[in-house]
Amino acid sequence: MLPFCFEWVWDLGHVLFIGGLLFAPIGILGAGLTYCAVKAAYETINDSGESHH
Amino acid sequence: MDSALIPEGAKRCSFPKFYMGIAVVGAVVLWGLLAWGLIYWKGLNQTNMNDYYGFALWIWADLAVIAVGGGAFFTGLLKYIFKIDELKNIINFAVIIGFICYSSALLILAIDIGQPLRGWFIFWHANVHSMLTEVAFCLSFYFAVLTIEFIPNILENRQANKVSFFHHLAHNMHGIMVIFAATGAALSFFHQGSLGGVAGVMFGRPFSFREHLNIWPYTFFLFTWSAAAFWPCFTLLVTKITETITGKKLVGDKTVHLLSKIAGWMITSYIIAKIIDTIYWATVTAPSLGFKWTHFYSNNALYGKWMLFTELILCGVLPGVLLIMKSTRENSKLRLLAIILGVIGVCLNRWVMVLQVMAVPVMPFDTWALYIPSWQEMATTILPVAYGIILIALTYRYLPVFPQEQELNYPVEEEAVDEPVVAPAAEPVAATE
Amino acid sequence: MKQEHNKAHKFGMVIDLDKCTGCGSCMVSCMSENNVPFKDDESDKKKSITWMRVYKLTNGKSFPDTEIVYMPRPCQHCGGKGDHGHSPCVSVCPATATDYGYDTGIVSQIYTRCFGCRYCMGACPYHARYFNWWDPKWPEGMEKYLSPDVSPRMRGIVEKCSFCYHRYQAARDQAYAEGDKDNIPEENYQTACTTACPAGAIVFGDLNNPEHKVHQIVKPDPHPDPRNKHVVGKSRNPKVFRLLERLGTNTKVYYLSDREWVRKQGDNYLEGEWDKIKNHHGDTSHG
Amino acid sequence: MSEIENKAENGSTESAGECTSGDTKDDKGLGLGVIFFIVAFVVCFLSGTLLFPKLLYSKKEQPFNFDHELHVSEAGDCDACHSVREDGSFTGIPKLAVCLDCHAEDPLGETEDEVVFVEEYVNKEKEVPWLVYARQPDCVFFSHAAHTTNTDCKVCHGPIGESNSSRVYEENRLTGYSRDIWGKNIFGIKKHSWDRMKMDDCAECHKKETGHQGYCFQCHK
Amino acid sequence: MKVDRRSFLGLGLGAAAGITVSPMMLKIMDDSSILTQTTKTWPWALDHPPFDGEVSYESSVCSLCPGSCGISVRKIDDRPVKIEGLADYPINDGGACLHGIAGLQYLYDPARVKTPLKKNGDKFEEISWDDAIALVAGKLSDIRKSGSPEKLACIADKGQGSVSGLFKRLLKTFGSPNFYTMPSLESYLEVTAAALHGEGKTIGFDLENANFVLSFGAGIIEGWGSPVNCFKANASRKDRHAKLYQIEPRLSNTAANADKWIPIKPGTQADLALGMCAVILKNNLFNSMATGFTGFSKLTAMLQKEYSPSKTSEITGVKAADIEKMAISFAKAKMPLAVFGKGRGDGAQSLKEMAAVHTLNCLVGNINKKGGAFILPKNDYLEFPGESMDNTARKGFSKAKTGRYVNQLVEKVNASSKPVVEALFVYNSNPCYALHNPKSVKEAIGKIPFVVSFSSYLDETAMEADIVLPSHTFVERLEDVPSGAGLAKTVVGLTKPVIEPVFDTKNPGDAVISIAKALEGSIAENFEWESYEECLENVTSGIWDSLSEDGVAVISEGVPSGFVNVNISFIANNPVTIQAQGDYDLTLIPIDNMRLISAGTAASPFAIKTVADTVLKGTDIVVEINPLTAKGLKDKGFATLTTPMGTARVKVNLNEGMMPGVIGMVEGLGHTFDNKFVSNKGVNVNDLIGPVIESGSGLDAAFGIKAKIS
Repeated sequence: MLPFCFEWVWDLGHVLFIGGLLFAPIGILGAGLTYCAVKAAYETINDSGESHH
Repeated sequence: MDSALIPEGAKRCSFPKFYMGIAVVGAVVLWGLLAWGLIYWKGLNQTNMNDYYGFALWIWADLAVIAVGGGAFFTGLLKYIFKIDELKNIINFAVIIGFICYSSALLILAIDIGQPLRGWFIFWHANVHSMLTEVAFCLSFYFAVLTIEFIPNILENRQANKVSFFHHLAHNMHGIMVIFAATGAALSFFHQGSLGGVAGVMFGRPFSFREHLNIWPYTFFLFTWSAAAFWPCFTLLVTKITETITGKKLVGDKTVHLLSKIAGWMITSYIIAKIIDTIYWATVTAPSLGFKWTHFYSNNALYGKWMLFTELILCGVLPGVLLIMKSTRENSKLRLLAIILGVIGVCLNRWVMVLQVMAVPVMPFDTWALYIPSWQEMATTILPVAYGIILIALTYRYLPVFPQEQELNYPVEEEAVDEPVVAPAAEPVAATE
Repeated sequence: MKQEHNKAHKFGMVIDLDKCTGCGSCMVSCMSENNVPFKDDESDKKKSITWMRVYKLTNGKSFPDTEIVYMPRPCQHCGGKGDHGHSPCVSVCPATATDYGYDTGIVSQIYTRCFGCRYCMGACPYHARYFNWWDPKWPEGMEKYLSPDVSPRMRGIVEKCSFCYHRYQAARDQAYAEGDKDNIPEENYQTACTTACPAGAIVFGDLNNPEHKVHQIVKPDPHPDPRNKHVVGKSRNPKVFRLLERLGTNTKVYYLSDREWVRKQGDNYLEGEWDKIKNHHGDTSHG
Repeated sequence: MSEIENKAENGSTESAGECTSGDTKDDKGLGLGVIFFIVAFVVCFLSGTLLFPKLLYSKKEQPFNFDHELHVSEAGDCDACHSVREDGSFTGIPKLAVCLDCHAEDPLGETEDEVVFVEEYVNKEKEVPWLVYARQPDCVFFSHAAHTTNTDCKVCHGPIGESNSSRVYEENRLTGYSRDIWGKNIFGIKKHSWDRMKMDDCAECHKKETGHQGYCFQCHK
Repeated sequence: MKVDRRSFLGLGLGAAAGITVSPMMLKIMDDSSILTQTTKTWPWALDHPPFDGEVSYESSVCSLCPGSCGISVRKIDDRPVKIEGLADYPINDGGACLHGIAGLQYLYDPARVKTPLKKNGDKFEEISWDDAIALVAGKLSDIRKSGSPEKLACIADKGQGSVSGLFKRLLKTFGSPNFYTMPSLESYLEVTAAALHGEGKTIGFDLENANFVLSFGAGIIEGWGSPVNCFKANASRKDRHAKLYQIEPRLSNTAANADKWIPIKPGTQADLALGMCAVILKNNLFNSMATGFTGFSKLTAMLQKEYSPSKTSEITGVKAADIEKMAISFAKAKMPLAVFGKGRGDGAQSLKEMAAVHTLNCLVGNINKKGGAFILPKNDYLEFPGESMDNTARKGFSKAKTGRYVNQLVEKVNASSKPVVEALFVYNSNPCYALHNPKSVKEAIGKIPFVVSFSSYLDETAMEADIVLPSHTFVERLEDVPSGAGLAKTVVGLTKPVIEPVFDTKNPGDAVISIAKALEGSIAENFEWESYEECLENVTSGIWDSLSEDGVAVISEGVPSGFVNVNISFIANNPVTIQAQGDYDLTLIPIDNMRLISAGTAASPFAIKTVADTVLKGTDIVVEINPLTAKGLKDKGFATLTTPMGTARVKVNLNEGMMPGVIGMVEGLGHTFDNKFVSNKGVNVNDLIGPVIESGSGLDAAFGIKAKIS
């Protein structure tokens, strides 16, 4: 359900509903996951640099 | 043989014995898959559904499975946001049950719709006014949250933990699990409610129609509330079953009592709200549409007043009271009774809100329609249950699901563990039950 | 934003139950016009697709005072509460496969969008929506009699009466060709059941247009009914009633009968309620 | 972190050595993985974007070449052959009878396409199986009567009137519909209005002209 | 470079990422859902959408039943797609019944005979038209040579129309008087008119104007007479303030729509009519002209003695006061009209009943008056050239017919050991299904050595035939269709072919002409026409121009003039009233359901689809029975129905509209030919009811049969 879809109407219902229930969760989950993955990758690389802490 | 995978220090049954069990349950899964294939090949005429019963066993299974499995959001909420740390012993298992329930809900929905290849239309051409769109959105994203909550547990497997990237990933995910839990809670609150809204919004069906608060019918809030209320019962029930099968004590009594207490208060508050709602509906909403409330419970073979009584009193007030009073809550026999009644209560409520809605005649000259599921419907409903059992068995065997498993079943030998966690001597006695 | 709201049509129907003979011409004409399929055994009426279905009602009395009446029931094309276009089915469809046409008042059903979740079938109290449980098949050669104006459906989707919308499309085409696209004479757009009814029991037209017969018979009351604010367009003709009006569905199919027991079958009433309101017809009536 | 996890971590050191904890080796292994990743990514992405459309759309030739430009100069504008009947319905691709108004047993011009036309179809009274570039899906109702009064044919059909050779007809192997509907560019980027004629394109123009995208049954049947 | 597990992982991930980011995934997802939107999704669905084209309308006439309504066929290029009523057609003016509307389904009926068939053993094999005609002609000429041409018989649906005319002409010039028509309302009207007004007449009912219609079981809105004409007459009843009283044991659709339903014991309608005549005579309400009827005084004496109101109410179960009130209001009405012919009016009717009801019309003097009964001459618009017969033909033709009606023919054939009938033509009728006790009819037809069926479908009778010469369906043929069946006006319509014949079938007229030509000699001389079209134009020359231009010719419309003499001596002799056969306690009566066809053609798949599940449930027929009579039987439960003719397993529908002591079973089900949408559903009610020959008229007048249910 993206803004260039046929059904999309720029009204409160759409913005709240689609924004709140589609884009917000995807955003949060996506950001959270990428953050973990990047941090983990970063740590793995540093890890192999030093010995086990 | 697969001992390398079994968590450190945990005793599991032998490999062949385990996979014998899996094979048996696997046969049920195959039977379900056969039914599924038949339905996709020949079409929905394989079921006993008809134009009166567009929603039937599958939608009830959907709603019931999500009601009993959806409480994981509530646990996450309590543990991560309200910091009730005692729940950490059950959070892993809750997430696994939630994951199984949501995956089976999506599986059933995939079988239930007439044109599976067009399923993505619900996202692409979404109708914002429809409750089912809300369900689809939040269901899928909360399933994503559950998967995210499940991944760290998987990565704690002995072999997986060896790969440092996984180890770090699990560690980091634990770190920000609060955010995921919060999103999950929000999403789950919405879609549990919208499942209730599915029935409450239908102003063409006086049996399930309820007055609205803004755009949400009261069943919206009742469904969320009942999901959170009856979820602990289901989790405790499944834990009890797992404990009896594995013969080990997996969750400390402290956690069990805490969960039962939460369930007790939630059930009682829910059932009071539900009774008020039912009374308002029976005295105001239905009569305004021309129906005496007895119309919905008379002259048909199945839906009588006994069903209302069972749902509200026998499986509502009784378990609530049993779980509130400390004495009955602590007694494991009564607690088990209350738990079972609770689970039956929520399943009955979902059955009534899906199938009785379709059965009740609305046009004066219409008649009651009754329905019996076909074997294909039953097979595809049991399929997720069997797949759930397999998943629980596998996670129990290979993943460190129960933190208290060590200290509950293998009383202290290594001195290395120095926390004064060991409960008084009475503890192990309870463990060996 | 509604398209040319002032010129919006509101197509509706009034069916005279005292003229209806229960002969079934409307059912067959509808099936033949709209490429509705048929199966070997159509006697399970809960799995039999008939967009127009004729119900047989009785006054419940025993021999010899029994009376029966036939009630043809097409899709009611509900306008929803307050007639704002949120019909029971349109408001629940998750993929906007069914929508309310504000320009005609007709509830559309798009067979290529519907993915068969069947929620709308549950929401409709009139059972006017049918599901393709089977794949439609025609005996060898018979597919040659299919009309190109209505796309044949495939299994797994819901279908319903469209007030023969393809005939409205043809009527507009003709109006365009004749240069005056906005005035479509009453007889240019009539549904298949109306034209087939041998007893002339079905009258179809634009409820918003005072010259149309349906408006003259029904005399719809534009103001909301004082007793139930959701109800709009209640008929001011004492002999005319609507199915399940109290639910606020605001249907566009009106029924007409001289017999009181037939009118009483149109809706649900508590004890003694019927006698109180049976003479109440729109706010101008004395009821 | 739960105790079990601590246990698992310490336990890893003395477990059997067969699992290669790669991290202690040199870090080239990781780089190699990344290279493979990029190579595979590029290859698959390009095949998806360039190779796939070729596979998806089959190319077909018209029964014989048709010179629009010549016919426009000879017979007159579009509605000489593609006309709206008086009941508002649209004739679409003309039937053989319309061609026979001018053509007869012996060809008028000297192109060998016309010879094919005359021998294969005129003499055998067989309808020409034209492949219709602009054929909309079965569920679509399009009223030419409503559009020909206010829209130029070029807007939707493009400059076919000026073409003197029939271009290749590309048909989607999966759906059986013409590529002109779903658009030349796989990403759906449109240079001219006639590059694509999907629902969104109709909606766009309706929104501009009538202020509303149109209700479902306006274009569906 | 060491390729290890990690690089494979990278490769896999890269490929997956590359594919997902490329438009392929989305495109395939989009296209696969579009594939589900096309009609060629599954091999068993349509392989192409219905083609668009130019819309055109062609008008024609439907000849599925005697109603002969005008129809307008909507065509796309040359494909007929929809049939509806023809506006301004003199008979139905725009409406059409469900069978006519579903007419196109007969065109592609799975049971259609595609080419001429020849029976060998018990299987049919295909043969060409020429061989078939030669074979038939060969057989016929042997019969003629054997010196007894009268052994050729023909059963047709009606005696009117050019095709029946050709059949009659062939039989006459061949030398056989044995031309029979199936029992239909048209034949019953002619028999009644003959009994009361002399030969060559028929009766029409001016329902559109009558303001007090007294129907003795006639299903006015259930297919009686010309169905759509009756629907329209009934629809305008309310505006004309006309009354309709329905007298029958069951609350039929007509009774439900009537102003008053008078339940009556089955089979006693005649007694009620005579009871009412007695009241009219006693109260001196009869028309002055009535005294001049022959047999009037005999009738008055008989009625006083036999049919006093109390005696009649005891026989019929209708209260005496009601009989009197009804008779008086009937006599006093401005335009009273009594109608007869139970149900659809075909099937079995008793002459006593029809004559008694028509006597009511005569007594109140509403004959040849507006809103009354019109005594019309038989519809003789056809001008066949004179037949030139050789002496065998003249000798054979002069002999007496083997029996007056079809059921007598069947009895005679079954009774005699040596073949009374050598060859039989069956045209547009299905005696093995539509007559009572089809088992004996099949037996009789089995005895006839050579049977030729002209049916378009392989129905019950065609399956017994030796040769099947398939004819066009009504949408493929050119034919004149004369109106009849009680219509107040006489109209001739023209059925026009709206589509090229779908299979290798012929117009039955052409088949008869080619048989006659193949017989050469004196017979061929009478069939000079090249084709049936030429014959049609020739024999309907008087009205051909209006027929061909506007597709219809109205022969006579308004009130017929002229004196009509009435002879009520038949009824005055008080013939015996038919009793139901058997001695069980309940009575089984057939029900004429508008949504089914009882005349032998099967209903179309669409029509069967509209039949309620309280009439047909799966393959089980559901009988109507009053809850009081069905003590112990469960609604929708199974039961066994036994009559002297046989037993049947049925389902029960407890129906308050059925008179206690009576069981109702619908006509038109229980077909056995090869069409899975229509056949092998329910039971043929004729199997359970045996013929009861009425002594006075020789008609099969069995209104039902005694039965028990358990």
